[in-house]
Amino acid sequence: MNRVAVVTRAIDPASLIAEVQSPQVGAISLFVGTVRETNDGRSVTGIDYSAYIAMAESEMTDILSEAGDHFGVGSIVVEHRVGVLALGDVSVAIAAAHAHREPAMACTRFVIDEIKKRVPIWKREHYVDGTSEWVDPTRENRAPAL
Amino acid sequence: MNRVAVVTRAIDPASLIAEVQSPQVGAISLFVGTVRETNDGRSVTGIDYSAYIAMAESEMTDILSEAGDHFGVGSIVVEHRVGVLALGDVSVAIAAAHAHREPAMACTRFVIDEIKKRVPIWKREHYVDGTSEWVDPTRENRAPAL
Amino acid sequence: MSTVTVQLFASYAEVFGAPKLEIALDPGSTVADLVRRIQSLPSGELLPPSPRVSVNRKFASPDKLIGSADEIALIPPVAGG
Amino acid sequence: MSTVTVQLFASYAEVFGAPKLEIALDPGSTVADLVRRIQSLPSGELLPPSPRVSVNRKFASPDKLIGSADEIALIPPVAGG
Repeated sequence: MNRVAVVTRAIDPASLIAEVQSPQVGAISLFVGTVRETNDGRSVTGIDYSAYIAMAESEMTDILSEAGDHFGVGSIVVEHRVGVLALGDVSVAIAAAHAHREPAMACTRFVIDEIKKRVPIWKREHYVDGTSEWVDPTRENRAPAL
Repeated sequence: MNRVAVVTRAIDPASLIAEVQSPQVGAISLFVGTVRETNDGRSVTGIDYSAYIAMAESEMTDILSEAGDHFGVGSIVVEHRVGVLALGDVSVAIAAAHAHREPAMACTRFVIDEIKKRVPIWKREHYVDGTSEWVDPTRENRAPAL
Repeated sequence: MSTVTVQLFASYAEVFGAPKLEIALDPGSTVADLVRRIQSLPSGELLPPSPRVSVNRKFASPDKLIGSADEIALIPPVAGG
Repeated sequence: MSTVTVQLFASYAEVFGAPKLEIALDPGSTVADLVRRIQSLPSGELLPPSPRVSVNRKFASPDKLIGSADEIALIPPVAGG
Protein backbone atom coordinates (compact mmCIF):
# COMPACT_ATOMS: atom_id res chain seq x y z
CA MET A 1 0.00 0.00 0.00
CA ASN A 2 1.07 3.58 -0.57
CA ARG A 3 1.21 6.31 2.06
CA VAL A 4 2.17 9.99 1.97
CA ALA A 5 2.52 12.45 4.82
CA VAL A 6 3.73 15.95 5.51
CA VAL A 7 5.11 15.76 9.04
CA THR A 8 6.41 18.20 11.64
CA ARG A 9 8.54 15.68 13.53
CA ALA A 10 11.81 13.97 12.69
CA ILE A 11 11.64 11.42 9.86
CA ASP A 12 12.87 7.91 10.66
CA PRO A 13 13.96 6.29 7.37
CA ALA A 14 14.11 2.85 9.03
CA SER A 15 10.40 2.97 9.75
CA LEU A 16 9.67 3.64 6.07
CA ILE A 17 11.79 0.65 5.09
CA ALA A 18 9.92 -1.53 7.57
CA GLU A 19 6.63 -0.28 6.17
CA VAL A 20 7.31 -1.46 2.61
CA GLN A 21 9.25 -4.60 3.51
CA SER A 22 7.55 -7.99 3.10
CA PRO A 23 8.35 -11.51 1.88
CA GLN A 24 6.70 -10.59 -1.43
CA VAL A 25 9.46 -8.12 -2.32
CA GLY A 26 13.11 -8.69 -3.12
CA ALA A 27 14.28 -5.09 -3.43
CA ILE A 28 13.76 -1.91 -1.46
CA SER A 29 15.00 1.44 -2.69
CA LEU A 30 15.17 4.36 -0.28
CA PHE A 31 15.96 7.99 -0.99
CA VAL A 32 16.69 10.42 1.83
CA GLY A 33 17.12 14.17 1.42
CA THR A 34 19.00 16.04 4.13
CA VAL A 35 19.87 19.65 4.95
CA ARG A 36 23.30 20.41 3.56
CA GLU A 37 25.71 22.94 5.04
CA THR A 38 26.42 24.62 1.71
CA ASN A 39 24.15 25.50 -1.20
CA ASP A 40 25.35 27.30 -4.30
CA GLY A 41 28.51 28.23 -2.48
CA ARG A 42 26.79 29.83 0.53
CA SER A 43 27.11 28.51 4.07
CA VAL A 44 23.74 27.40 5.36
CA THR A 45 22.78 27.29 9.04
CA GLY A 46 19.31 25.80 8.63
CA ILE A 47 16.17 25.70 6.50
CA ASP A 48 12.56 26.56 7.25
CA TYR A 49 10.26 24.33 5.21
CA SER A 50 6.63 25.29 4.72
CA ALA A 51 3.87 23.69 2.69
CA TYR A 52 0.35 23.96 1.44
CA ILE A 53 -0.18 20.73 3.30
CA ALA A 54 -3.54 19.56 1.91
CA MET A 55 -2.42 20.06 -1.68
CA ALA A 56 1.08 18.69 -1.02
CA GLU A 57 -0.38 15.43 0.28
CA SER A 58 -2.85 15.29 -2.61
CA GLU A 59 -0.10 15.90 -5.16
CA MET A 60 2.20 13.31 -3.57
CA THR A 61 -0.65 10.80 -3.61
CA ASP A 62 -1.05 11.44 -7.36
CA ILE A 63 2.69 11.00 -7.89
CA LEU A 64 2.70 7.63 -6.12
CA SER A 65 -0.28 6.53 -8.17
CA GLU A 66 1.55 7.48 -11.39
CA ALA A 67 4.68 5.73 -10.15
CA GLY A 68 2.64 2.62 -9.47
CA ASP A 69 1.33 2.69 -13.03
CA HIS A 70 4.74 3.37 -14.59
CA PHE A 71 6.82 0.88 -12.63
CA GLY A 72 4.35 -1.64 -11.25
CA VAL A 73 5.37 -0.74 -7.72
CA GLY A 74 2.55 -1.22 -5.23
CA SER A 75 4.30 -0.28 -2.05
CA ILE A 76 5.65 3.28 -1.80
CA VAL A 77 5.85 5.51 1.26
CA VAL A 78 6.81 9.19 1.33
CA GLU A 79 7.26 11.54 4.24
CA HIS A 80 8.22 15.20 3.85
CA ARG A 81 9.04 17.26 6.90
CA VAL A 82 8.14 20.94 7.39
CA GLY A 83 9.20 23.43 10.03
CA VAL A 84 12.66 24.49 11.18
CA LEU A 85 15.32 21.97 10.16
CA ALA A 86 18.95 21.96 11.26
CA LEU A 87 22.02 20.86 9.30
CA GLY A 88 21.92 17.13 8.64
CA ASP A 89 18.21 16.79 9.38
CA VAL A 90 16.17 14.59 7.04
CA SER A 91 13.74 16.69 4.98
CA VAL A 92 12.25 13.93 2.85
CA ALA A 93 12.33 10.13 2.66
CA ILE A 94 10.91 7.85 -0.03
CA ALA A 95 10.82 4.05 0.20
CA ALA A 96 9.70 1.79 -2.65
CA ALA A 97 9.59 -2.00 -2.71
CA HIS A 98 9.25 -4.40 -5.64
CA ALA A 99 10.03 -7.99 -6.53
CA HIS A 100 13.00 -6.71 -8.56
CA ARG A 101 15.53 -3.95 -8.12
CA GLU A 102 15.13 -1.97 -11.35
CA PRO A 103 11.48 -0.93 -10.82
CA ALA A 104 12.13 -0.14 -7.16
CA MET A 105 15.06 2.15 -7.96
CA ALA A 106 13.36 3.79 -10.98
CA CYS A 107 10.31 4.44 -8.82
CA THR A 108 12.24 6.22 -6.09
CA ARG A 109 13.98 8.41 -8.63
CA PHE A 110 10.71 9.29 -10.35
CA VAL A 111 9.04 10.22 -7.08
CA ILE A 112 11.79 12.56 -5.86
CA ASP A 113 12.03 14.20 -9.30
CA GLU A 114 8.27 14.81 -9.38
CA ILE A 115 8.17 16.08 -5.80
CA LYS A 116 10.75 18.69 -6.70
CA LYS A 117 8.70 19.78 -9.74
CA ARG A 118 5.15 19.96 -8.48
CA VAL A 119 4.57 19.52 -4.76
CA PRO A 120 3.76 22.84 -3.05
CA ILE A 121 6.55 22.91 -0.49
CA TRP A 122 8.92 25.82 -0.02
CA LYS A 123 12.13 26.43 1.80
CA ARG A 124 13.74 29.51 3.26
CA GLU A 125 17.45 29.06 3.70
CA HIS A 126 19.29 30.78 6.52
CA TYR A 127 22.94 31.68 6.02
CA VAL A 128 25.88 32.22 8.36
CA ASP A 129 25.89 35.93 7.50
CA GLY A 130 22.47 36.26 9.14
CA THR A 131 20.51 36.65 5.91
CA SER A 132 17.85 34.28 4.58
CA GLU A 133 16.19 33.67 1.23
CA TRP A 134 13.36 31.72 -0.35
CA VAL A 135 14.92 29.13 -2.61
CA ASP A 136 13.70 29.27 -6.23
CA PRO A 137 15.03 26.33 -8.25
CA THR A 138 13.42 27.75 -11.41
CA ARG A 139 15.87 30.64 -11.55
CA GLU A 140 19.02 30.01 -13.53
CA ASN A 141 21.28 31.93 -11.20
CA ARG A 142 19.47 30.76 -8.09
CA ALA A 143 18.65 34.31 -7.09
CA PRO A 144 16.00 34.48 -4.38
CA ALA A 145 12.38 33.76 -5.26
CA LEU A 146 10.87 37.18 -6.02
CA MET B 1 34.83 7.02 3.67
CA ASN B 2 33.92 3.71 2.04
CA ARG B 3 33.43 0.43 3.88
CA VAL B 4 32.57 -3.09 2.74
CA ALA B 5 31.83 -6.17 4.80
CA VAL B 6 30.60 -9.71 4.40
CA VAL B 7 28.69 -10.37 7.61
CA THR B 8 27.08 -13.36 9.29
CA ARG B 9 24.59 -11.34 11.40
CA ALA B 10 21.45 -9.41 10.50
CA ILE B 11 22.02 -6.25 8.46
CA ASP B 12 20.61 -3.02 9.90
CA PRO B 13 20.00 -0.61 6.99
CA ALA B 14 19.53 2.31 9.39
CA SER B 15 23.10 1.94 10.63
CA LEU B 16 24.38 2.19 7.06
CA ILE B 17 22.40 5.37 6.53
CA ALA B 18 23.81 6.84 9.72
CA GLU B 19 27.30 5.91 8.60
CA VAL B 20 27.17 7.94 5.37
CA GLN B 21 25.05 10.80 6.71
CA SER B 22 26.72 14.15 7.42
CA PRO B 23 26.05 17.89 6.99
CA GLN B 24 28.21 17.79 3.85
CA VAL B 25 25.68 15.65 1.96
CA GLY B 26 22.18 16.47 0.78
CA ALA B 27 21.15 13.09 -0.59
CA ILE B 28 21.42 9.51 0.59
CA SER B 29 20.46 6.58 -1.60
CA LEU B 30 19.96 3.17 -0.05
CA PHE B 31 19.37 -0.17 -1.74
CA VAL B 32 18.26 -3.19 0.25
CA GLY B 33 17.98 -6.72 -1.14
CA THR B 34 15.73 -9.16 0.71
CA VAL B 35 14.82 -12.84 0.45
CA ARG B 36 11.64 -13.17 -1.59
CA GLU B 37 9.11 -15.95 -1.18
CA THR B 38 8.96 -16.72 -4.90
CA ASN B 39 11.68 -16.89 -7.52
CA ASP B 40 11.02 -17.82 -11.14
CA GLY B 41 7.65 -19.12 -10.11
CA ARG B 42 8.89 -21.45 -7.37
CA SER B 43 7.99 -21.05 -3.71
CA VAL B 44 11.10 -20.36 -1.67
CA THR B 45 11.48 -21.17 2.02
CA GLY B 46 14.93 -19.70 2.55
CA ILE B 47 18.35 -19.14 1.03
CA ASP B 48 21.83 -20.23 2.10
CA TYR B 49 24.36 -17.62 1.04
CA SER B 50 28.04 -18.48 0.91
CA ALA B 51 31.04 -16.49 -0.23
CA TYR B 52 34.72 -16.51 -0.95
CA ILE B 53 34.91 -13.87 1.73
CA ALA B 54 38.40 -12.45 1.19
CA MET B 55 37.86 -12.03 -2.55
CA ALA B 56 34.29 -10.80 -2.10
CA GLU B 57 35.45 -8.00 0.16
CA SER B 58 38.34 -7.19 -2.19
CA GLU B 59 36.03 -7.09 -5.21
CA MET B 60 33.46 -4.93 -3.40
CA THR B 61 36.24 -2.55 -2.37
CA ASP B 62 37.23 -2.26 -6.05
CA ILE B 63 33.59 -1.63 -7.02
CA LEU B 64 33.24 1.21 -4.50
CA SER B 65 36.48 2.71 -5.74
CA GLU B 66 35.19 2.63 -9.32
CA ALA B 67 31.86 4.09 -8.18
CA GLY B 68 33.72 6.90 -6.46
CA ASP B 69 35.58 7.66 -9.67
CA HIS B 70 32.47 7.47 -11.88
CA PHE B 71 30.06 9.43 -9.72
CA GLY B 72 32.23 11.49 -7.38
CA VAL B 73 30.70 9.76 -4.39
CA GLY B 74 33.10 9.56 -1.45
CA SER B 75 30.89 7.88 1.11
CA ILE B 76 29.57 4.41 0.25
CA VAL B 77 28.95 1.49 2.58
CA VAL B 78 28.06 -2.07 1.59
CA GLU B 79 27.21 -5.06 3.74
CA HIS B 80 26.41 -8.49 2.31
CA ARG B 81 25.16 -11.22 4.58
CA VAL B 82 26.06 -14.92 4.29
CA GLY B 83 24.64 -17.95 6.07
CA VAL B 84 21.09 -19.19 6.35
CA LEU B 85 18.55 -16.45 5.58
CA ALA B 86 14.79 -16.66 6.06
CA LEU B 87 12.05 -15.03 3.98
CA GLY B 88 12.18 -11.25 4.30
CA ASP B 89 15.71 -11.19 5.66
CA VAL B 90 18.05 -8.54 4.28
CA SER B 91 20.80 -10.10 2.16
CA VAL B 92 22.55 -6.92 1.04
CA ALA B 93 22.42 -3.20 1.79
CA ILE B 94 24.20 -0.35 0.00
CA ALA B 95 24.18 3.26 1.15
CA ALA B 96 25.69 6.14 -0.83
CA ALA B 97 25.72 9.82 0.06
CA HIS B 98 26.46 12.86 -2.10
CA ALA B 99 25.76 16.57 -2.18
CA HIS B 100 23.16 15.91 -4.90
CA ARG B 101 20.67 13.16 -5.57
CA GLU B 102 21.61 12.03 -9.07
CA PRO B 103 25.13 10.83 -8.26
CA ALA B 104 23.94 9.18 -5.04
CA MET B 105 21.22 7.21 -6.85
CA ALA B 106 23.39 6.33 -9.87
CA CYS B 107 26.09 5.11 -7.49
CA THR B 108 23.80 2.75 -5.61
CA ARG B 109 22.50 1.28 -8.85
CA PHE B 110 26.02 0.79 -10.21
CA VAL B 111 27.19 -0.94 -7.04
CA ILE B 112 24.34 -3.47 -6.88
CA ASP B 113 24.66 -4.21 -10.61
CA GLU B 114 28.40 -4.84 -10.27
CA ILE B 115 27.96 -6.95 -7.13
CA LYS B 116 25.63 -9.22 -9.05
CA LYS B 117 28.13 -9.54 -11.89
CA ARG B 118 31.44 -10.11 -10.19
CA VAL B 119 31.44 -10.61 -6.44
CA PRO B 120 32.04 -14.27 -5.50
CA ILE B 121 28.89 -14.90 -3.49
CA TRP B 122 26.54 -17.82 -4.11
CA LYS B 123 23.11 -18.78 -3.02
CA ARG B 124 21.36 -22.08 -2.63
CA GLU B 125 17.60 -21.67 -2.68
CA HIS B 126 15.38 -24.01 -0.69
CA TYR B 127 11.86 -24.67 -1.96
CA VAL B 128 8.63 -25.74 -0.31
CA ASP B 129 8.83 -29.12 -2.06
CA GLY B 130 11.98 -29.89 -0.05
CA THR B 131 14.40 -29.49 -2.92
CA SER B 132 17.16 -26.94 -3.18
CA GLU B 133 19.32 -25.55 -5.99
CA TRP B 134 22.33 -23.34 -6.56
CA VAL B 135 21.10 -20.23 -8.35
CA ASP B 136 22.85 -19.50 -11.63
CA PRO B 137 21.82 -16.11 -13.04
CA THR B 138 23.95 -16.72 -16.15
CA ARG B 139 21.61 -19.45 -17.40
CA GLU B 140 18.82 -18.26 -19.64
CA ASN B 141 16.29 -20.67 -18.25
CA ARG B 142 17.48 -20.29 -14.70
CA ALA B 143 18.22 -23.96 -14.47
CA PRO B 144 20.33 -24.85 -11.45
CA ALA B 145 24.06 -24.13 -11.55
CA LEU B 146 25.51 -27.53 -12.43
CA MET C 1 -19.90 39.80 -8.01
CA SER C 2 -18.75 37.13 -5.64
CA THR C 3 -15.76 37.01 -3.33
CA VAL C 4 -13.13 34.29 -3.36
CA THR C 5 -10.43 33.62 -0.80
CA VAL C 6 -6.93 33.13 -2.22
CA GLN C 7 -4.41 31.41 0.01
CA LEU C 8 -0.85 32.72 -0.10
CA PHE C 9 2.30 30.88 0.89
CA ALA C 10 6.00 31.48 1.37
CA SER C 11 7.37 34.38 -0.69
CA TYR C 12 3.92 35.40 -1.96
CA ALA C 13 2.57 35.69 1.58
CA GLU C 14 5.51 37.99 2.30
CA VAL C 15 4.75 40.11 -0.78
CA PHE C 16 1.28 40.89 0.48
CA GLY C 17 2.07 40.63 4.18
CA ALA C 18 -0.85 38.24 4.67
CA PRO C 19 -1.67 34.53 4.44
CA LYS C 20 -4.74 35.16 2.27
CA LEU C 21 -6.49 37.68 0.05
CA GLU C 22 -10.22 38.27 -0.45
CA ILE C 23 -10.86 39.07 -4.11
CA ALA C 24 -14.19 40.18 -5.62
CA LEU C 25 -14.75 38.61 -9.03
CA ASP C 26 -17.41 38.97 -11.72
CA PRO C 27 -19.36 35.80 -12.50
CA GLY C 28 -17.63 33.78 -15.20
CA SER C 29 -14.16 34.89 -14.15
CA THR C 30 -11.21 32.67 -14.97
CA VAL C 31 -7.90 31.97 -13.31
CA ALA C 32 -6.30 34.51 -15.66
CA ASP C 33 -8.83 37.15 -14.58
CA LEU C 34 -8.04 36.43 -10.93
CA VAL C 35 -4.30 36.71 -11.50
CA ARG C 36 -4.75 40.10 -13.21
CA ARG C 37 -6.82 41.34 -10.27
CA ILE C 38 -4.16 40.22 -7.80
CA GLN C 39 -1.36 41.75 -9.85
CA SER C 40 -3.21 45.09 -9.76
CA LEU C 41 -3.14 45.16 -5.94
CA PRO C 42 -0.44 47.09 -4.06
CA SER C 43 2.81 45.06 -4.32
CA GLY C 44 1.12 42.87 -6.95
CA GLU C 45 3.73 43.99 -9.48
CA LEU C 46 6.25 41.89 -7.54
CA LEU C 47 4.57 38.69 -8.73
CA PRO C 48 5.92 36.96 -11.83
CA PRO C 49 3.93 37.47 -15.08
CA SER C 50 2.21 34.08 -14.80
CA PRO C 51 2.20 32.72 -11.28
CA ARG C 52 0.88 29.19 -10.81
CA VAL C 53 -2.60 28.92 -9.36
CA SER C 54 -4.27 25.92 -7.75
CA VAL C 55 -8.01 25.34 -7.70
CA ASN C 56 -9.25 22.67 -5.30
CA ARG C 57 -5.68 21.51 -4.71
CA LYS C 58 -4.85 20.97 -8.40
CA PHE C 59 -2.77 23.20 -10.64
CA ALA C 60 -5.22 25.11 -12.86
CA SER C 61 -4.90 26.42 -16.41
CA PRO C 62 -5.47 30.17 -17.05
CA ASP C 63 -8.82 29.58 -18.73
CA LYS C 64 -10.33 27.60 -15.86
CA LEU C 65 -13.54 29.15 -14.53
CA ILE C 66 -13.60 30.02 -10.83
CA GLY C 67 -16.56 29.53 -8.50
CA SER C 68 -17.01 31.09 -5.08
CA ALA C 69 -16.84 27.67 -3.38
CA ASP C 70 -13.47 26.80 -4.89
CA GLU C 71 -10.35 26.42 -2.73
CA ILE C 72 -7.85 28.69 -4.44
CA ALA C 73 -4.15 29.30 -3.84
CA LEU C 74 -1.31 31.16 -5.48
CA ILE C 75 1.67 28.80 -5.69
CA PRO C 76 5.22 30.22 -5.57
CA PRO C 77 8.03 28.27 -7.26
CA VAL C 78 8.20 25.01 -5.34
CA ALA C 79 11.38 23.84 -3.63
CA GLY C 80 10.55 20.60 -1.86
CA GLY C 81 12.81 17.65 -1.45
CA MET D 1 56.52 -29.84 -10.77
CA SER D 2 54.99 -27.83 -8.00
CA THR D 3 51.70 -28.22 -6.22
CA VAL D 4 49.04 -25.53 -5.98
CA THR D 5 45.95 -25.48 -3.78
CA VAL D 6 42.70 -24.59 -5.58
CA GLN D 7 39.81 -23.44 -3.41
CA LEU D 8 36.36 -24.65 -4.37
CA PHE D 9 33.03 -23.04 -3.47
CA ALA D 10 29.31 -23.66 -3.72
CA SER D 11 28.34 -25.93 -6.64
CA TYR D 12 31.97 -26.64 -7.57
CA ALA D 13 32.75 -27.82 -4.05
CA GLU D 14 29.81 -30.20 -4.38
CA VAL D 15 31.07 -31.49 -7.74
CA PHE D 16 34.33 -32.61 -6.19
CA GLY D 17 32.97 -33.26 -2.69
CA ALA D 18 35.73 -31.14 -1.19
CA PRO D 19 36.52 -27.50 -0.38
CA LYS D 20 39.88 -27.62 -2.13
CA LEU D 21 42.03 -29.55 -4.58
CA GLU D 22 45.80 -30.06 -4.64
CA ILE D 23 47.00 -29.96 -8.24
CA ALA D 24 50.54 -30.72 -9.43
CA LEU D 25 51.61 -28.35 -12.23
CA ASP D 26 54.65 -28.08 -14.46
CA PRO D 27 56.64 -24.84 -14.15
CA GLY D 28 55.29 -22.17 -16.48
CA SER D 29 51.72 -23.46 -16.29
CA THR D 30 48.88 -21.07 -16.98
CA VAL D 31 45.33 -20.75 -15.74
CA ALA D 32 44.17 -22.59 -18.87
CA ASP D 33 46.56 -25.46 -18.09
CA LEU D 34 45.21 -25.65 -14.54
CA VAL D 35 41.61 -25.73 -15.75
CA ARG D 36 42.40 -28.58 -18.15
CA ARG D 37 44.00 -30.53 -15.30
CA ILE D 38 40.97 -30.02 -13.07
CA GLN D 39 38.56 -30.97 -15.86
CA SER D 40 40.46 -34.24 -16.32
CA LEU D 41 39.81 -35.26 -12.69
CA PRO D 42 36.88 -37.51 -11.77
CA SER D 43 33.66 -35.43 -12.03
CA GLY D 44 35.67 -32.69 -13.75
CA GLU D 45 33.53 -33.13 -16.84
CA LEU D 46 30.69 -31.52 -14.88
CA LEU D 47 32.48 -28.17 -14.95
CA PRO D 48 31.58 -25.70 -17.70
CA PRO D 49 34.05 -25.43 -20.62
CA SER D 50 35.61 -22.24 -19.26
CA PRO D 51 35.05 -21.79 -15.54
CA ARG D 52 36.23 -18.53 -14.04
CA VAL D 53 39.43 -18.69 -12.03
CA SER D 54 40.76 -16.22 -9.51
CA VAL D 55 44.43 -15.74 -8.72
CA ASN D 56 45.24 -13.77 -5.60
CA ARG D 57 41.59 -12.72 -5.30
CA LYS D 58 41.34 -11.29 -8.81
CA PHE D 59 39.67 -12.86 -11.84
CA ALA D 60 42.48 -14.17 -14.02
CA SER D 61 42.72 -14.57 -17.80
CA PRO D 62 43.48 -18.04 -19.27
CA ASP D 63 47.05 -17.11 -20.19
CA LYS D 64 48.04 -15.92 -16.72
CA LEU D 65 51.05 -17.79 -15.32
CA ILE D 66 50.55 -19.55 -12.01
CA GLY D 67 53.11 -19.70 -9.22
CA SER D 68 53.08 -22.05 -6.24
CA ALA D 69 52.57 -19.17 -3.79
CA ASP D 70 49.44 -17.91 -5.54
CA GLU D 71 46.00 -18.03 -3.88
CA ILE D 72 43.85 -19.78 -6.46
CA ALA D 73 40.12 -20.46 -6.60
CA LEU D 74 37.60 -21.81 -9.07
CA ILE D 75 34.63 -19.42 -9.15
CA PRO D 76 31.13 -20.75 -9.94
CA PRO D 77 28.58 -18.38 -11.52
CA VAL D 78 28.05 -15.69 -8.89
CA ALA D 79 24.64 -14.93 -7.47
CA GLY D 80 25.11 -12.25 -4.84
CA GLY D 81 22.75 -9.44 -4.08
